[in-house]
Amino acid sequence: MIEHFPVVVVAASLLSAFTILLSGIFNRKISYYISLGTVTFQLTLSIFILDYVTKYGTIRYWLGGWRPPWGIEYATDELGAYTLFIVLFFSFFATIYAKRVVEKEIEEYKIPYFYTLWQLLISGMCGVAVTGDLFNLFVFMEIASLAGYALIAMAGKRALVASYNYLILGTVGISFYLLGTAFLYAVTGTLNMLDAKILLSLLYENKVVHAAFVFYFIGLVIKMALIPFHIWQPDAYEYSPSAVTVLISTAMAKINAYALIRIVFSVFTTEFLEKFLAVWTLVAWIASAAIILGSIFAIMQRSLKRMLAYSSISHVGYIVLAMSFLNTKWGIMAAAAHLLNHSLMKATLFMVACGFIYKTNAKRIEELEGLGRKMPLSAAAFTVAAISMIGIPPTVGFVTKFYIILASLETGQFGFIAVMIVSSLLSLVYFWRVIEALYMKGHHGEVRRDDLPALMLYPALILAVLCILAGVFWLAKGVVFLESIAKTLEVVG
Amino acid sequence: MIVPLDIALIIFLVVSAIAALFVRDLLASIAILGTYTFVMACIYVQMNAVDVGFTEAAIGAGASTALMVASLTKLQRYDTGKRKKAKVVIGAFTVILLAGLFFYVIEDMPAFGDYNSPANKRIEIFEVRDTGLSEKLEVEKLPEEIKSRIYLLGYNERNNFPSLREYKIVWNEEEEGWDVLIKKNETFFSGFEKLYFIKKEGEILKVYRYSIPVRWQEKSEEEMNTPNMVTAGLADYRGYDTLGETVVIFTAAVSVAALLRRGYLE
Amino acid sequence: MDVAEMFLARYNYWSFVVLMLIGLYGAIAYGNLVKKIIGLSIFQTAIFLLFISLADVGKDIERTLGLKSGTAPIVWEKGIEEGYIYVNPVPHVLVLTGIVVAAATLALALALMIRIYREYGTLEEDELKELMG
Amino acid sequence: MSDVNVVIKTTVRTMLPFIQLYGFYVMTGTEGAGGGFQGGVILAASFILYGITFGAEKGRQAAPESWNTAFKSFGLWIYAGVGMLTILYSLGRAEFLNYSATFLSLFVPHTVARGILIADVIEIGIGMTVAASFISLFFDLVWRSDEDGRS
Repeated sequence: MIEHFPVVVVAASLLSAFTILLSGIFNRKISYYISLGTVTFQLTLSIFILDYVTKYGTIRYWLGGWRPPWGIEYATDELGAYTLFIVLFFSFFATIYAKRVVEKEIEEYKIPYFYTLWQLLISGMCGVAVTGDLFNLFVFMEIASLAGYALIAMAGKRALVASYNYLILGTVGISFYLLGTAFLYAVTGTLNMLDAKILLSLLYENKVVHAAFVFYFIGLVIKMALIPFHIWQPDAYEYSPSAVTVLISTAMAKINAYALIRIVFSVFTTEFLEKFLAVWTLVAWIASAAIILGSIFAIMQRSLKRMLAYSSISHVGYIVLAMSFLNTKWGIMAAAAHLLNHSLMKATLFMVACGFIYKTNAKRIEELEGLGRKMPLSAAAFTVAAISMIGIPPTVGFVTKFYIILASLETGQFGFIAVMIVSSLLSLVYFWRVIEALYMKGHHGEVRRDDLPALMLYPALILAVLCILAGVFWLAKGVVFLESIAKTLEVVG
Repeated sequence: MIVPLDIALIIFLVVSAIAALFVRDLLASIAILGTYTFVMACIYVQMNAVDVGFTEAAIGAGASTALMVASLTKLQRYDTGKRKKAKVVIGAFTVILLAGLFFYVIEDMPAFGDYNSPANKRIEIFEVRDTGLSEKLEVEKLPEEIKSRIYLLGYNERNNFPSLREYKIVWNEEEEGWDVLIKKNETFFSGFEKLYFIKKEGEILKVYRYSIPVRWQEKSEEEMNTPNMVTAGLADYRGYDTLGETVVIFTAAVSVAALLRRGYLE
Repeated sequence: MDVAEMFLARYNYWSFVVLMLIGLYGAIAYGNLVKKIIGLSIFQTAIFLLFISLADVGKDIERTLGLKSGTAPIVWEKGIEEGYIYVNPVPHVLVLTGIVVAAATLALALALMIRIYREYGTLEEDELKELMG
Repeated sequence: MSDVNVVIKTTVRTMLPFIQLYGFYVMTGTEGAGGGFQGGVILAASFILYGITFGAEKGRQAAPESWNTAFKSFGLWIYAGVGMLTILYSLGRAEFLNYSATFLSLFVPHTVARGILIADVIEIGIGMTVAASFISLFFDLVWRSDEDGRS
């Protein structure tokens, strides 16, 4: 029974999207509740999937009953189930958070459209997380991307231009992905990931395969917004509607990272990468540059949302850097852990940052003065997440850095330890400005407390608490889970 | 394909692609893009891709051009032709870089029109020395050596590929080799299906794996009563992709409505 | 590999390369938003051309030499007896999906352009950047 | 519109049913080329032609948006619904979109049932969604949206 769940997760979301559009003709209030109900249902299923996969191994499901390579296969392994859980977990919190902001920011008649696209975005992301087919991944990523462009543009004005730039670059990225698939198909004649992996092991010397890897990598890196392909990202995060910022900065960014990990490790394998160790080391240094430059750009920003967007660019660098360690399990473990860690921190930060805009229309950092007393709980959530970003133990931010440092110790690349420390210092600099504005500036008289509405506050608070709890979890029991992910991706060490 | 026609059409394509970008008048540009797509559809048809040609003509050349012309009434008609130096440099740089990459690749690309290429027919997975193995194959037994090589490569039950415990070996008259049939274990089609192909070349036995189109071409009429293999592939073998594709169009329609409408239904 | 083999036997590949690079250059270098999307369309169709030419088998001239040549992937028993073989239907299916995706992207881009033009009165990238501040 | 257009109007009015019939012909059937996408676009083209000839206002009346919205959703409901139905009907034995596991298999061999489902149910579903989507895309991009600045 449980092997049907991955496809049911995707189909439920699609069906609810169609229903929301239809129900909009009769009743526009109901669309939110359909969306919330579906996401809750999906989240429940994804927990069952995660549980099953960790106990019994990969779920392989032949869609339409056709054996791969003739048909499409859904292959949900530990990493896939874990990513599915992350996507739905943050979709769930973003959906709860969305109700009030959407009512404020989106015109009333557009709300059913908003939730239709919201559900399509979620189902696209779920489809990417569970699939085991190269072309199917393209289709679902395209669903998610199109819905994403439209959702960003729904804020109007500057968001339109941001969305257009994202559309052009995103389409170039996804077309590169398609081109990579074409090259791979030309030499292997298959579209199934596992099958491709097996056949590729015979073709590592083939130049078409090298080109396919380059196209996959560039395509997905454009979608992830690694420096120097990041130009679309800050605008898109800053100007989009608040709820959309929360969703795309967490789930959407992670699904692209997941796709990269999947292609690099489950299709091309570390054995292939070791043949091009020099190039792969270059990638590691580009990622390090992204970490540093992203932080420096973040320091230069005056708008809070934009600062967080640049900090996201820096954290994309973390994931790519963590992937670049080949001979140790700690690298890929850091990448996998950071999928959740970064989502937790960024979701909290963006929820509170958008909450400041919702409540006081404070977009710039200097406008935040005194909000620490006016909105104490939200500010506390922000502070916890910020501390976590800086990387103070035992928060989640520390975990990633710790694992990366372990990896660089094990492989003897001590340069990356310096990168980690510098990055921590830089994030201390840019978060300190915000915390200073929140608590230390402004008049010190009595301020009437006026915090966010409960539906927006509690998601942020829960995620902030999880920033610490998850950190403890990763350091204690979670290591076993991460090791099993490293084992499925066949990273030795 | 018919080679001279193909080359003539491709030259036309290149010229119209450059012209579409060169022309300042956007309406003309869109019209040229329309012809470009239509010629592309012709190329598809003469490469025997009738369904794709049909779709490209209907959606690419027809609907897309109609949408572009329709929305051009709301946009400015002329391109000012202003271009940023930096972007031109980046563009040229990207083009040169990619051209270099394509030159690097060309050597290993399968030749045009090769019907035994990995994509079209089968891919060689390994070769073994024929030390009495072919005699075993003659009596329809799969030698242990080949079996274990296939197993070690990764085509085993652990990876959800069919086991070689149940198999059949059939002599393939046309290709002059042995087809290895395996049990499919699909819910409704559990019979035997050819998957591997073994060919003797001198003292060496080459083992191949059949690619996707072999099943589609040989079985689509039998399994789903559908003579058109593209329809069969589209709606059934890869039906889930088609669901996704329909959802993409749905997404586009909803997105455009969300961006341009002034009421839920107007 | 000699020049004839590189260019003549694989001319489909070179036509794809040329079209793709033209399209990509258009999408990156042009400042006009409509031109960008036209470049993107050319870029995407070039990729579809690669897929379709991967699927094609045989050449018509070679039929006179007794070699096989391709026919559309629709069951045709008489043709098979005459020595035709079906072309590969798999890339056709993929390209059908790709074409629809490209059309959907185009439609969304057009809608965005209409909104941008209504909001800012221009479709030139550098002017937009100035107006956005 | 002036009377000059009477030729165009009459021609279009005569052509429309044939275009639509052709659209349906392309949409269904498995023998020839074509399928839901092509048929759906041709069907949409007939409405777009009508809209161009008689004005967007009248075109909108011929293809009201409430119907478009409904068809968009229904088409996909049919497709994804068949997928879910196969799981439910076979009580989890068959996979998503495994067309053999439907009620139709009670009456005809399941391979024939597959053909029927592909040709006449799935393709119609696709055609519905595609036609409705393209009609609404076209009218959204064209219709009246420039009369006032409000978005």
